[in-house]
Amino acid sequence: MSVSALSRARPVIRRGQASRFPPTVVASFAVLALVLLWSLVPTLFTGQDPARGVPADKFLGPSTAHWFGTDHLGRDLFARVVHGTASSVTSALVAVGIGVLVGGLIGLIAGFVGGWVDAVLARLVDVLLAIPSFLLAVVVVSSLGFETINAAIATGVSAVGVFARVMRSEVLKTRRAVFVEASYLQGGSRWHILVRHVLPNASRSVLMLAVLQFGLSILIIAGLAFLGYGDPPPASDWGLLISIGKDYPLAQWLVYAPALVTIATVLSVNRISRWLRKTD
Amino acid sequence: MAPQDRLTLDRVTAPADDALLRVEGLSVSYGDNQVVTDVSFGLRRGGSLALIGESGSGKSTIARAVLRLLPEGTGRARGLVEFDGQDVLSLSERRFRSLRGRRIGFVPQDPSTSLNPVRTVGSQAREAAALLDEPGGHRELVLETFAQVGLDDPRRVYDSYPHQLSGGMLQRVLIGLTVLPRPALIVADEPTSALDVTIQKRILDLLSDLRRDLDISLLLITHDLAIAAERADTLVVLKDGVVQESGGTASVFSSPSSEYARKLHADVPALNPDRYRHLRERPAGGTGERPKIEVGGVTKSFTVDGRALVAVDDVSFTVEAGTTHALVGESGSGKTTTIRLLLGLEEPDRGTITVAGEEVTGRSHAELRSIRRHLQLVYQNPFTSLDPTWTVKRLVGESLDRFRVGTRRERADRVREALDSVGLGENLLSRKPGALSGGQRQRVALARSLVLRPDVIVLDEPTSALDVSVQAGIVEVLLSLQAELGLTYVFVSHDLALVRQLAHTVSVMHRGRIVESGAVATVFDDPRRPYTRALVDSIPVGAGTVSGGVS
Amino acid sequence: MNRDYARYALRRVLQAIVVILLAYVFTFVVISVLPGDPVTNTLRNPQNGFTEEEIARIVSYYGLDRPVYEQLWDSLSRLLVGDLGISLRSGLPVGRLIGDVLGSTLLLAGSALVVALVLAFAIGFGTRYLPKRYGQGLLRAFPSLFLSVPNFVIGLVLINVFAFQLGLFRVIDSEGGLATFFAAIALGIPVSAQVAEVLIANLDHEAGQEYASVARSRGLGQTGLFLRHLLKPSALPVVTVVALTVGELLGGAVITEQIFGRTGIGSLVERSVTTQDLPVLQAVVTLAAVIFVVVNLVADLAYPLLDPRVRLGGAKPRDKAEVAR
Amino acid sequence: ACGPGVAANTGGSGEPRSGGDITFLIDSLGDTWIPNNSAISSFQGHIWGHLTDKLVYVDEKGEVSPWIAESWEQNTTATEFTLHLRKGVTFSDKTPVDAAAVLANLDIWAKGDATRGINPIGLFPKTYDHAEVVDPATVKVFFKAPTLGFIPTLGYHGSILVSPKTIALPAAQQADLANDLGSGPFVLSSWKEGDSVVLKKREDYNWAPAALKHQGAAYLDSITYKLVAQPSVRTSAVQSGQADVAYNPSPQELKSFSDQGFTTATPRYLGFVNGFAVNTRIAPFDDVKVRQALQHGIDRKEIISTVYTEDWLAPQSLFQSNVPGATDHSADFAFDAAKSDGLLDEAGWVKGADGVRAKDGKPLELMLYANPYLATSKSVDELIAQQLGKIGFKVNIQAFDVVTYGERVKIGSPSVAAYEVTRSFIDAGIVAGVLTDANKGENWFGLGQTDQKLVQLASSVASAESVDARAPLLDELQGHVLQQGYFVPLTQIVQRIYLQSPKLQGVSYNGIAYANYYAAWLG
Ligand SMILES: Nc1ncnc2c1ncn2[C@@H]1O[C@H](COP(=O)(O)OP(=O)(O)OP(=O)(O)O)[C@@H](O)[C@H]1O
Ligand SMILES: Nc1ncnc2c1ncn2[C@@H]1O[C@H](COP(=O)(O)OP(=O)(O)OP(=O)(O)O)[C@@H](O)[C@H]1O
Ligand SMILES: [Mg+2]
Ligand SMILES: [Mg+2]
Repeated sequence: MSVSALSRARPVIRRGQASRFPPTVVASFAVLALVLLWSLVPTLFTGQDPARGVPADKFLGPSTAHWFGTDHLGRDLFARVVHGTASSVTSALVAVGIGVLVGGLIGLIAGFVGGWVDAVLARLVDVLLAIPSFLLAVVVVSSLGFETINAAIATGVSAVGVFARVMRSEVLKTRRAVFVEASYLQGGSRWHILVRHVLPNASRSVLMLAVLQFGLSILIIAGLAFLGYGDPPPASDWGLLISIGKDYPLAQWLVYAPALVTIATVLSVNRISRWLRKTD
Repeated sequence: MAPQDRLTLDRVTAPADDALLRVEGLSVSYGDNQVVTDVSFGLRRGGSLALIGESGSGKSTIARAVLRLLPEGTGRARGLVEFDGQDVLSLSERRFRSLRGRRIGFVPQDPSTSLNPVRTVGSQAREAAALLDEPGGHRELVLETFAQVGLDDPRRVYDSYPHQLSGGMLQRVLIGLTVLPRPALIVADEPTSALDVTIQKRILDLLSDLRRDLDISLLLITHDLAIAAERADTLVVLKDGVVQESGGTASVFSSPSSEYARKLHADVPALNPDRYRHLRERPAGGTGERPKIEVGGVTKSFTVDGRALVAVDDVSFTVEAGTTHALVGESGSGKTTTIRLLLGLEEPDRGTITVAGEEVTGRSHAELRSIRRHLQLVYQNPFTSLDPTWTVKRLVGESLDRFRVGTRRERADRVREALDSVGLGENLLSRKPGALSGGQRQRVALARSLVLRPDVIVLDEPTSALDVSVQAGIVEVLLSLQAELGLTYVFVSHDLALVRQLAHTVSVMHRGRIVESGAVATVFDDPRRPYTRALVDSIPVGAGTVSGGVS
Repeated sequence: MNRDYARYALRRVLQAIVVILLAYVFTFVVISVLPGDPVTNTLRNPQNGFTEEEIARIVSYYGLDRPVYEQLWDSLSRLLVGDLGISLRSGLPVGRLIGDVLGSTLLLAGSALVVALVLAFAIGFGTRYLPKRYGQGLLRAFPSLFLSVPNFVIGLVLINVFAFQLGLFRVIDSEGGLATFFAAIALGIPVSAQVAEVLIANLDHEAGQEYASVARSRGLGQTGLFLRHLLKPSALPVVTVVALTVGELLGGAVITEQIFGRTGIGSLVERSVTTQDLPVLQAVVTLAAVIFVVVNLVADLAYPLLDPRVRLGGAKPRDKAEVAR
Repeated sequence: ACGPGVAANTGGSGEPRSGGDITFLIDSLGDTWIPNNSAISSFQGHIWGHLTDKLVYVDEKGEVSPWIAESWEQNTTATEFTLHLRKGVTFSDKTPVDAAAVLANLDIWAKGDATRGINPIGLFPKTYDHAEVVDPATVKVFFKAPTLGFIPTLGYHGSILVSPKTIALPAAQQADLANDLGSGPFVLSSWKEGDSVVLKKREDYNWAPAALKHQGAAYLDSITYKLVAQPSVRTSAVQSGQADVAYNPSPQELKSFSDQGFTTATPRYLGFVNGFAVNTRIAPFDDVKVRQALQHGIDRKEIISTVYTEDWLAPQSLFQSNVPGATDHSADFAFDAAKSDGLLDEAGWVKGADGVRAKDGKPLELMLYANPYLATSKSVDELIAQQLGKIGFKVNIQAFDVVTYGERVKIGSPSVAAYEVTRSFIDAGIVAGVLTDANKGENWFGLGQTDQKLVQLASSVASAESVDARAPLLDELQGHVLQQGYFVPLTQIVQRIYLQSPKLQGVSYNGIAYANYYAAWLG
């Protein structure tokens, strides 16, 4: 037994570290807070109607009246971005939720039950992993139909494999942990150990992955929207906005404004995920 | 061994002009966190100096400051570090590099992580040989050095990857690499604490011999006062990055002037074999009764890489109620496997085990469960044996909840009681393990095993991950609980000095077999087997020469 | 060791075959959930004004009127003799369709991988070399940034700037050198982020290892340390990560190929998906799975040979790569 | 040579000259190259138009003129036609385009070959009985009933003449464009599925239709059709000089391109205007007042100025105005929101607080299915949603991919109240087969044969034996359909939009709006 391994694991009792938020993390939280508010109370941020515009005012560049300019039907792009937030955010959440729940459950059962159950589930997960996730998403969404929610489901399905694998390896790791054996010696049943020890410990990495996956899902769903798998008009998810905007190269802001909002959001999510990983 | 060293013990600290290394007012901080404050000491040419202190006291930090290996960006050193008349801290990186390796060598603590795992030992050794500026023949030079540090098959070592060698061999390699360029100073940071007891002594002897033969000065870092006293002529005692005391070994050792040094001295088991005699030697109760634990002819083998490996081979011993039985032996000798069999965590291939008259082997899960109420285990490593997501309260109370003992209130009371008995306050109840020190964690683990009021507790190296002073605290708790509640302990350790302090009877294990057993005093004072003798010999003897004055 | 390795290799190969067959069935099931196929669709277009009887005859020519499980069984048994069937959309043999485009996608994915590796190693090297306070922080933010930009935005910007503003390449000549290079950048950037993240994490981890300090204490400088000690152990897990990103490269090709006007597996998928051209989709998705599985199989089988620490078990390298995700 | 909607070719500098290669960026190359199966695709027609010839030429005004058929006769009841073929015409493998070849083509167009997976071509008269070779240059065609539309149909984009050798091949081989031999002014140089088709000129070509005003080989050496899916990439490539023609740019950007000196062309095909066929079986559209409110509630000017340009024309009837026989009925559906409001009030639909009208607790709802074949359809539908919203409709929009659209959005389906029509034809006689369910008609309005007047008008149009006799019937039919609110016209449709380099001149457009580069040259 190497003593050094232990001394390295010595508890670094963090002094005052909780209060030390790097400025970029603060900024990321601010961005996410704004995005959250946009999705909950869009009307607080814009008085304009995202679906109805003044056709005569089409293709106006960004100005004080229209922060992000207007689109091909004279609608205020900022209003469309703000009102599209809820759909973008919830669809990413749905995708992550499917990944976490389905993938997590598969990984949990595979890791904890083991044996042939594990072998069967492992092949299933291998299949999900082997099909490139974007291809999988495209195939699934095409069989479900053109809707943002379907794109979200497809994205979630394509993430199931990753979650299952992480969950399984975490469960296996935790199951072999000394403290699990200790609990067994304390009279803990399998169920008790699964629910009280294995799950909470294993879910940490899964949650961190979930944060990362949230950002990734926004991008994948936007990618699907780019290919045309999004809600019908007048929906204004960010991906749809970029996808519509790209057809009007003379009005570049139609692409750049929603793209920047998307990038800022995903960047913030990634920053926070990295920060969580570090502080853990 | 090495009698010259002992003769030089009383030499006074070197005069300044003869100093090879001079540290003056050194302070080191990591970020805003200052961990070493105003440290000064000097090491004369050819001399040896030991830095001692508990974990986290800043010993390694000082070593790194001297070697300028502090982590870039965060670590910052102020003050004066003078090597051979040159101010080390103000040298440019390029100028200092010519000193590193060539003039100042470094022997790290854990040999298993100190060589690049994906390169062969030889290829890394050639890097050291290249420092000698002698053209060609690096390979021969390396092989020669390997032979010099006592490696039996230098060629095999040369072609091996680090993971293919044992810890002792790796440490020899590292020492070889360090002495190869003939440095003037070797900094050794706990060079043996990751190794087996029997190997520790051999490595320290090797260092001493090389030092003498090659006239190298030694800056030795250790947390073991006994080792320091044996191997160094000057001692510097550190606590929280501040020097508590320094001076010639004899004076610091025999008449420590600071409170801390005195306590340090008292806590080292090797220096105080009889410290707990009063607690241990109570009227031996229960003679004539059936022994609490009976292990008879137990054998267990594992299949490793297709081959059978007999981890425990025909092991038998008995433990009387209210006494402590120790299992000692080097790493891999089968100690842990034996106690896992005892707890019913593994099924033996052969043999019987009874605890309090009940057969452990061949029982169902439910039956085992009832036995376990009387039989608890404390693990070696408190950093892995406590669920990091649980609070202390839940951790300690888990078995009460599982066995549905009493009402909610009674359970809470018993948790508090158990924590109290291991010397922990209620203020820790809602903390998670991450917010506890190692000693506190091991006490929590102990409280967890006590809360069901078992009569047998099995302890697997419960203090090997802890500092001596923390260890002393735990040992004291263990012994007073035994005296109070009449508990029976099975105590696994490789630290013979510790075993001598607290056990009544002992079994010495070697390659899965018990080679010798009996009362502690008998086995230790008059070892019959050479293996036992080697184990006993490896207890640092620095104690023997000077401790007389203390006790 | 050798017999163990052989057994391990055999097991992995068998698993891979099972996975590929399952992927084939899986795709079939997913696609046939929704009724509809290109043949019937064309026939039913009211503009054609075909009669039911005319439609039924053609549909039965393609065997589309038979139960799903029979169709699956047929296509599976054809697959086993190497026949991928006929595209319902174009009427061309699926094997030929794929053969026509595979080279282009492999070229694109290969170039993207090279771009990604060069970028990632440049970033990794930079984080070791640039002084802490200067470019390093920025450099470390690169992977995050790369991972946050939708790759179609990268593609649109690259085309706009390099093809139309600067005229460096022609979109018409989509398979040309520079056109491929820029498409590879668009596809490679998100991948480079993943590789760079793992590389940086490993470099940091290795640099913090005891052996790095010990090597420095032997007088090694920064460059020596990086090249001799840090690079190999940090780069080894990259093998696994790179194998895992193959999926990303093939999947990302759908969008990249569309933007850069290339033909390839991606654009074939896109066309087949919108027309529900089952035989092609099945073949392409299975092919992607085969590529992924084979590449990962090779990586997993090679890893124990590359990294002396890993004995067997197979799980090791993946776990290491997990850091990235 | 610019017809309606085609912006004048600038300059017209100098004489045509030979040589040069052009690149045509297209958004899709369609699905299959099996000649018959690709007949209705809007993409392959570009390539077929250069690889193959047709028996007759139909220009953008719908006028039919001779091509491979030098002349033709028909009997008085329009059931027998005699085609006299031009001599010396050969397929690219030098085999003659003779009566036997034409017969083989007519048969496969009409019947297809189900045993080999070959479809019949759409819209080929179902009344076809058989054809006979009279002599190597004469074919006689027999119909079971009067078929006035036969001759114009021969100029339709599906009626391409391919070599009998090609026709004899199985589907999988016909699907390889290299096996599809025609007699056109260009031959295949190379092709790559889903990527590009390269055509090179045929030096010995010498049988162009007189209407194209050029004989002999084409001026251009080659035409490259290259698939570029992104509209903005197509236009930017032409703008930056990397390509010569971009197909289907976004209409809203056309103006800025022509301002920059580029040529834009928006030829209109012969056919129905873009509009909705209303299913009268679905409430509340069973009420004529609601249908009329729909017609008057749509501001076509706003659609044209917002989504299109002034090159688009407001509809005058349910036919494009270049269709022979189309007459002006625009007053019947002119935009008048007040009138719509009045009609809805009369019909008992009451406006609620949210501006949506309701009756018996049911809101006045309309679902529009965006047409996947028309890039601007979503924008138009969004605009219509706004406009109808003002008069109290609640309009939802649904979008599907091509296949799903085909599955879900069918004429007469109980969920599709307004079916968006985008359909070209060569002869207005087609209406007889779509408006009612008589003779297995498509029954666009869900009327069956309940509207006696419609049934009677349609059948007399179908059985008319001469164009002149048919004209007044057609006029009356258009009036009836529009007055009853069965059909809601939106705009005259331009399904093919071209943005091209000013250097490219002499381009012509046929009756189905395909650009023909046979007589084009680079200036
Ligand atoms: N890289 C680092 N960054 C920040 N703090 C550090 C770092 N290394 C050590 N410390 C802190 O500095 C203090 C002194 O550590 P150091 O390693 O010098 O102690 P030590 O006496 O060598 O302990 P041990 O006996 O456990 O090796 C400790 O509190 C430790 O947590
Ligand atoms: N589950 C197992 N499977 C295979 N081999 C095992 C297993 N457990 C122990 N062994 C082997 O049995 C031998 C005895 O191991 P054991 O852990 O009992 O030694 P130990 O005396 O406790 O050593 P240490 O002081 O290092 O803890 C070792 O060689 C070990 O590798
Ligand atoms: Mg240390
Ligand atoms: Mg052990």
